[in-house]
Amino acid sequence: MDKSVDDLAHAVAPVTDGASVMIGGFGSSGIPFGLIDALLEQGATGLTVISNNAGAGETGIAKLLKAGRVAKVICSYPRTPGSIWFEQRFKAGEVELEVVPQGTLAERIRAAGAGLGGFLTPTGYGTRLAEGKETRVIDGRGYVLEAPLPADFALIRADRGDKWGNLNFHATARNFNPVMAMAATHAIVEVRELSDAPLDPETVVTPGIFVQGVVEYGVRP
Amino acid sequence: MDKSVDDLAHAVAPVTDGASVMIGGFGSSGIPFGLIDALLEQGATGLTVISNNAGAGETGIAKLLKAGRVAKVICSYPRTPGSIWFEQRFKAGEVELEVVPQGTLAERIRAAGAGLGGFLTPTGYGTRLAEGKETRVIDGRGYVLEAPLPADFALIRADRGDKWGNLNFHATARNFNPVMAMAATHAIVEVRELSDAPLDPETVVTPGIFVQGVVEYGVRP
Amino acid sequence: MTVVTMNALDDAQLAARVAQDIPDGSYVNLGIGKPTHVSGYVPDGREVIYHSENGILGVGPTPAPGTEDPELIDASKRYVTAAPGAAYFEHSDSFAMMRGGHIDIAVLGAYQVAENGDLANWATLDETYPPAVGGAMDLVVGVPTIFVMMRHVNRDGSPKLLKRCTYPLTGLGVVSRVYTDLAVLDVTPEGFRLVELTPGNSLDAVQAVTEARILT
Amino acid sequence: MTVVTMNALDDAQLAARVAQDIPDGSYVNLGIGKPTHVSGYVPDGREVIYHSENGILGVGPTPAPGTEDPELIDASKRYVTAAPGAAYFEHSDSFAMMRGGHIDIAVLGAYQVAENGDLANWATLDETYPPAVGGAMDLVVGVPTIFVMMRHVNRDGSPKLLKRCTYPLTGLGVVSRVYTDLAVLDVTPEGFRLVELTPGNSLDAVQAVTEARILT
Repeated sequence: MDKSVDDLAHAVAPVTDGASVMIGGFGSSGIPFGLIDALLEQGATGLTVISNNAGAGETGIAKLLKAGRVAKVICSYPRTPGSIWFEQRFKAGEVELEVVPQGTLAERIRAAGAGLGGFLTPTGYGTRLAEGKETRVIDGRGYVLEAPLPADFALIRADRGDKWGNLNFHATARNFNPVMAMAATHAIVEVRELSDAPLDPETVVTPGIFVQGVVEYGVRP
Repeated sequence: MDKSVDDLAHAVAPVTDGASVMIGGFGSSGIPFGLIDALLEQGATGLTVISNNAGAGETGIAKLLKAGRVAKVICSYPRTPGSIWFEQRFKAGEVELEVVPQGTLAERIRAAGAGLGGFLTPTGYGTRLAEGKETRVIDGRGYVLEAPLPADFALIRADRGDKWGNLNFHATARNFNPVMAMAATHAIVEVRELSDAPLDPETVVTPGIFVQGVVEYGVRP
Repeated sequence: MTVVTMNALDDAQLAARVAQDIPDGSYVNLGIGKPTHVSGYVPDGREVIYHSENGILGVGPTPAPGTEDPELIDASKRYVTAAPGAAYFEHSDSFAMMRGGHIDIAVLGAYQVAENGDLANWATLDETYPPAVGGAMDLVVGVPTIFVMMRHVNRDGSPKLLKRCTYPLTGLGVVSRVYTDLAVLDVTPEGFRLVELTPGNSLDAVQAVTEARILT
Repeated sequence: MTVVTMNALDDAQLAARVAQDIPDGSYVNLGIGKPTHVSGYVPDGREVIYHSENGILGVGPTPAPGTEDPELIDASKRYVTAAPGAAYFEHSDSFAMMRGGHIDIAVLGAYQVAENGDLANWATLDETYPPAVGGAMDLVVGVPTIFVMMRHVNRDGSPKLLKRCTYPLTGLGVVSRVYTDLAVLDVTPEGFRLVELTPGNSLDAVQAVTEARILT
């Protein structure tokens, strides 16, 4: 079993126009900048991007937005300081936005990866974000029925990986990366270091079964 | 913050008659034998035991069944070779049984720990185990609505722990232990080694927030 | 509205006031903005464990210059350290902690708080501005004690403590206590009840800048 | 029922036959009982990664006597080892792999298989015996390819390949292929279709001990 890929360009080659693409990261931590740059180069467009944020400054998701490659963003917090490209595209009506509470976003992604048909969460009950959704009250508490959120691809940033696709992460760079690897049909990972030896099975955070391709990209943000 | 408890007897002291008690382990791995023995000594009775199995031989959960302390078992597989005490109590009508598919059991426990109101799973759809449950068909696939399964207490077996309650596990002894720690109001842990130094934050499997008491119990099964 | 000069706590004083009410051994989530300052004012002898939604329990102090780890940040995207006893985890576990009732206290900022405990802190009525909710809705449903920390009135003098919120809600009936620069108020089944006034202020003066009735 | 002597594979031969159909690089879950033997017969040059529901991906061979780790077992509660590239995880993650479609093939035993792909392998009609389902129901809904491996008939000669199952179901329409000691059959929209007969057996003889019709 060897899931290693030679370079970033080969890793993102399968992404098609109109694909849904999960992108790991929170703030500046755990974002697969190398894969995003390669995706920009590759040219896929009309993408639905699923991520916690909507990019900041001129890097990462902001680059994809600036280049007009993003048709829709599903995220919890598009208003990071410096998210100028998202704001510009949004105000011009060039990008669709679905705002999802952060825990619901993580749980919807996990549900897709875990083969569940949906879940009841108290989050958002009675608020604007529950409008149009099925709700129910159980033991006096209100819940919203939320659907799983899968994706065609996930771009993942990890610290170390092995050729079986096992991954671990550094500090708060885990964030959405493990659930996104679970939920995508094709999860592509940039690792700081591709280990020749298998990772210690006790320290694996994302088992290789959730990973389809892993590429070494030494740069740490 | 110091969650360490001096001995097993103090650790299980809060368990009351009629309580629901989750017990970690699968087969012979990851079972908190020390805490179960202490609970037997402590005397609590009328318990609802939530575990994957229903004990085997004369140890662990089988001891509680033999002593007549168990009113109900919620598990996926009560038919382990040597589960003679469960079979005896069951055939005599002395213990109630709820059989739950194993993945649904794990997910119901996690849902309780994660504050969800339930979830839709394809598991068991159309079978006897879905009888009386709400179902629905989504995109041609049948799902069963399953409820969260919380407990008053959890008895957990871990490998190493620290005084903040952080835990890691050895090999396949993780099994149900991490989700049960999440789902119980009061999670009690026996660890092989209580570390003076904090565990490495990268290798913590169960963060201390899910743990209420941790006691050193050097014996490895 | 009559302009009244009142004694107002500055941000540091307000953070210190909130910190007084966080018991030893609590698990606490601090929202973005003013609440992040609370961790600097924990009274001696108390250990408080801070949760940050991006996957760390046991957020430690700001790192010394030059020692920052770009992959070790908090929910405000500031560089942090890991305190002794810390743990890292992924997002679905992090929100299980929040939604599942494992965190004791959350301290949040707010646009508006209503006397029934409703909270509005994620969106205004300006539809041209992209809405951003983050983790606020998960926190308020899951954490049993929600402290709000905010200025008592808006910059234009309009009240933030209302009979009913006019902005989109974050959660219904979720706020436990409100700390403002002018007063501390509990949310009770009857409405806002005064806990204390910032020294030097009169109840009448504070009531005058509060839409909802303040019970005593 | 006519007694016919047929050529029947023994358990080892049956395991070897199933192993032929598991492609290189597959993620495979082996059920308790006969299926656990399949791992011993992987053809040279193929790497197959075995998942065990109790929290290991990359189950390796049985440990040498004296080197057993009591906390490293498989779903059958037998001592195992960890193969290179293995990972440990907890139960909700383990069943996410199963239910979420990440495992390619599961090999299961069965009491009965029906021509519509229904599987019965967890409970009989004996109500005095406590039912035990384990992970079978999760596997059959989540794993796209379900191989059943069993004797063609019961000890009393009664058929196990039926028009409709009479025992409680594990899953509806889930079986892909059945490997018995007498034949290999695919489940198709039309019913059981013969893939191959154990050498020396005639279709008529196998049909005679099969309740459902065997298509060719």
